Amino acid sequence: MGNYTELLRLLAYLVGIIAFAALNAAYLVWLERKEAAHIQRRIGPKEVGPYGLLQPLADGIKLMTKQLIVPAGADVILFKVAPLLILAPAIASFVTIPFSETLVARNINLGLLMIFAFASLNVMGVLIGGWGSNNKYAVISAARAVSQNVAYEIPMLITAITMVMVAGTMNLNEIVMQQPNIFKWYIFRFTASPLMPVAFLIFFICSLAETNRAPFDMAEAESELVAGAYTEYSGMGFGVFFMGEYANVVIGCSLATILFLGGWQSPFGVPADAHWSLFLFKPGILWFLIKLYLLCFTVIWVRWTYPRTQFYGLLNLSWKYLIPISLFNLLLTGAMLKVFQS
Amino acid sequence: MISADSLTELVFLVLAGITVLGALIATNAKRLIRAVSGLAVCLIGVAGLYYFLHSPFVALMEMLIYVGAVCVTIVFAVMMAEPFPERHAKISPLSGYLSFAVAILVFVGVAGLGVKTAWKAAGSTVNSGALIEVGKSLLTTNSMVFELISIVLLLAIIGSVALARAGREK
Amino acid sequence: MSGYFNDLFSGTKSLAVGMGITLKYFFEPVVTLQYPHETLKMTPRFRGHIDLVKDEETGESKCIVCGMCQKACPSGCITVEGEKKEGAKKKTLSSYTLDFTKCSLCGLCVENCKPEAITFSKDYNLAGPSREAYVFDLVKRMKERCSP
Amino acid sequence: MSHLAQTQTQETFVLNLGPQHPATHGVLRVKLVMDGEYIVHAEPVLGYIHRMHEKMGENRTWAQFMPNTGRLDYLSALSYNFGYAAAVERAAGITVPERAEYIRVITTELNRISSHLLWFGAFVLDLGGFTPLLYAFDDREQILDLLESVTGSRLTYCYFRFGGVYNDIDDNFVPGSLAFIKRLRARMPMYHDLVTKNIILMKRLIGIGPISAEMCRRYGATGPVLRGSGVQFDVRKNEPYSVYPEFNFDIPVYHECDSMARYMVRMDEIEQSMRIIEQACNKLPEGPIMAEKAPKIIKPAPGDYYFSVEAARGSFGVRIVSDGTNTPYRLKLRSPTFSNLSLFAEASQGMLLADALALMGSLDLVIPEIDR
Amino acid sequence: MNSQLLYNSLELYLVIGALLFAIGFYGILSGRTFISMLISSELVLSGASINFMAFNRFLAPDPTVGQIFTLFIMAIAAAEAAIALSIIIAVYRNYKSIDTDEMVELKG
Repeated sequence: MGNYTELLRLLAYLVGIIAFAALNAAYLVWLERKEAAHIQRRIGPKEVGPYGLLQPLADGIKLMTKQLIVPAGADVILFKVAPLLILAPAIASFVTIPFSETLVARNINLGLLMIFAFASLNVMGVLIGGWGSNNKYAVISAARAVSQNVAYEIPMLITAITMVMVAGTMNLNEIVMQQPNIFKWYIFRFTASPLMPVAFLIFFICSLAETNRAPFDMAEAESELVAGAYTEYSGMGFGVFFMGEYANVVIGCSLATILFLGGWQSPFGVPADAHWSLFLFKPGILWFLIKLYLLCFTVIWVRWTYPRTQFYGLLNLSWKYLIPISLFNLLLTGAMLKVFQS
Repeated sequence: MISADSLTELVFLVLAGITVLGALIATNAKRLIRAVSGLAVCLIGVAGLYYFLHSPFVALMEMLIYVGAVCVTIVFAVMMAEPFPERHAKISPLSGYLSFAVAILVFVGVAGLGVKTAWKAAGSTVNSGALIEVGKSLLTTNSMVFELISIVLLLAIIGSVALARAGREK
Repeated sequence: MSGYFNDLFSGTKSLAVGMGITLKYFFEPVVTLQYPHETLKMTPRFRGHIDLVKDEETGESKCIVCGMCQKACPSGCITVEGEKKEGAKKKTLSSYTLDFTKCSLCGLCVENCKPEAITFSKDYNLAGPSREAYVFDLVKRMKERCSP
Repeated sequence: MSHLAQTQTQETFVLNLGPQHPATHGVLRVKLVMDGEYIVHAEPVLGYIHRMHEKMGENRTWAQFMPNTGRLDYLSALSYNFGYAAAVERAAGITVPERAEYIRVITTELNRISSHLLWFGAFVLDLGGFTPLLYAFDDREQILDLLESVTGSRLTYCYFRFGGVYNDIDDNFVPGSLAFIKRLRARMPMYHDLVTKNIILMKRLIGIGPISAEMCRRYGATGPVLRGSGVQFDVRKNEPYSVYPEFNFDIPVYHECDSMARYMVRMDEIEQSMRIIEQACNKLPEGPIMAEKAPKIIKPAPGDYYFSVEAARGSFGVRIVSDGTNTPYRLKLRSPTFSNLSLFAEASQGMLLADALALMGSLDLVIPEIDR
Repeated sequence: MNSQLLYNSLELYLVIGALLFAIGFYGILSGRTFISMLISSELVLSGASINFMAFNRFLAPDPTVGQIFTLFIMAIAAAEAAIALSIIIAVYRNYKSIDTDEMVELKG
């Protein structure tokens, strides 16, 4: 019987994760529209449901009822597989993210590595979709996406390695366990490296670039490449791409939360005898979601503030600033760890 | 009835199937882009097999390096250098058959050797898949190789940059 | 080397300032008009399409069918027709048609109208299902407007 | 995959930018021969919204052509009204009363500000920043409200007449304009903080898209493009018309020749226009708004006349040939952006696509004006 | 440990490895373009890696050596891909073709 419960558990998590990813995509779009509107002193969606909360539903229905057009001369199989290639790894990555102490589908020891491994499939999706749609804008966009991802994977991985050095594990839940309150969050762990906030910034910038978010959205730069790799996608093909993009944003923000901001831990710590405040301190998922969505808010906020970077600016930033600084941080952290922990 | 074992078995078979299928696509596809996609599929399957071989670390590295880096690089090269309009990879029937025969021969030989040999299991040493041991081994027993590989990678970077630049200036 | 760090810090600062500005506006009230629920009142000089002016004494149009508006119109979208009733000195207006599909809202017709028989309408919510919906019979419009 | 067929012989491919493309702001098509992301050769293709304005002019009376001028460059329609009205006035020998000239200047300068604000937003939009566009629209809306209350229209004003203006300004106009200037003065530092000083924008504009003065001269580029190349030329100063000599204002000139220089010229021009409006509002004389001796039906003496004004995008010239009848014999419009666009082909050579689009944005194209 | 299960039999892994190796071999022999040959050689390397991993899992006394070898193969493959592709692109720039048979000049 144990086998069945295990199976059911897995199934329940799978359904839960897909629902979470889909809901997130839908409501991040809503958040994006609302936030953009308020930054620009507009109201944003407001007609469908209270505060436009049902707008994503309407959008979803619209996307689903639209015709799926496959452009002439496109490579049909690749064209249709590409959106899934973006969404599927993102959903798979959710498997190892600890939403709370117990709420994690598979508590894998190599959780961090797994997320990076799956994230690396992302590029393939953009590449194949761009190449398969027989559109020159899409091809240029695919080429951009690759160089950008390659350039930003390096500082991101270096920063992640630094964090693994500090934490001593790649198990995401254990990393969270090590940050029980705000003073022990890794972003403020100055005994490990005085550059921790900078490392957080680098990680955040890199996750923006990895998920093709503005100001690094050169792969879908609408004023240059129309919609880049997504130019030829219509209806749900585009919808799935979109969901994948937002799922990746959520993954990036979750990872930043877990690595630097204490994951599901309350910032005040949980006193041992705190029965009265159980509700305030205990529900880890609440804290996790608050931190996660604050980061998502920042991602969107950044998008509606800056103009898009140019290609050489992007590479300059990566090679001249992010990589040297993150390497320096790696060395510094190694040295500090050696000094303080031995 | 399904048991967890048979389910795992099924997953394993699917992975093995993906591996072989991907390899076949990779060698037989008419268009290079599909060949690379086949390679990526095959490598994902291989990563799955590694997982079954109790090495999740290597499996994830396989995905990170092979699928995420090598395949992407190849697709990139295809985008830059693929001949258009694509000519079908025509191959003279004789050499086609010949290479097919040779491949069959190689397969029969190697697989036969693998199946026929009575492998002496080192019974007790079941690989735990622990990352720590891999790391330790990298820095102790195999540290020389570790250093060499870094030199190889450095040379590869310098070499490819030099080659690409030389082509550009022409 | 100092340029490098200078770039880094001034760049970061400029980005932070930008974020501050957008955040400030995020919390400021919206400035847009919620259009279908709220509408603007048009200014007195708003140039909509033209309408005939009713003479309060006679209850008829002030138009004397001189045809100046028709002549002044650069796009030829006005057609005025009048008839001379028996016993009357002047022509009276029988039909005044505006083809709004051609009209460019320049206002030359109103400017050239001596008896001030035409004026600008304040309509701006013009939408219609077909081209024909934009061929306005202004005499009819005037009558409709005046009979509540 | 036939689109890359040229790769067999050359490493280039043709990218069709437009006629519908988010960065062309209208129906402009640019045929780009690309080597990867680098532009080897660019060829602007015009004519998608050609409406034969010049020919239309020959088939209408002098007065009837006035609405057309506002439809050339719909973003600064009053400058075009101004150019045409002044040209015909020169031909017919009409003098405009001073109050009318002042009103013309105030409204035209307001219109110039609104045009530059819209350009500013659209330019940053080209560079991928969406928000400044809406902030600029917020300010521009105030101008449109002011102009609407005077002219009755928000975009195609058709406000000037031969010998004056259509109707007098209302009571709110002068205080409204001054209040608006106060508001915009307070907003300008925000624009500079949010956009001009932004490191991303600076990296994208400084040193990008160089256009030398010599090149401007060859293509006949005028306006902010020319002034961004270090040439101090402004029709308002160099060939003064109307009451401009009475105002104290500077011509912003930048010598960097890059996109940033053109950007800064326009931003500074907003300040200068505000100065002009302030002075004009304070000095606004009383009097008639139409020349008393202006004939009802214009029949200029036979001859060839030219008049140019400084529109928001450069020097707009009207050449009219009259044969003494009530319709022009020939009407030639010299539109500034046509020259500015012509130079794009040469200037964009060897540039990256994204930079070329920044360059195109900095030229401030209004396609209907190019096509006429 | 149930050794009857498919995923616990060494032989099956060896067969899969051999199959990959053979397919890759066939691909190298019959490939027409440099890139397809490169892809096939990746398959050959993968086949070898599977063998290493299988032996490591079932036979080797030291549980890490096979994994490390596989990691090295990956690194080598990545380096090889980078070099090979830059060569391909350089050749392509010069000859506008990646077809092996047209590279007569290279036979020098």
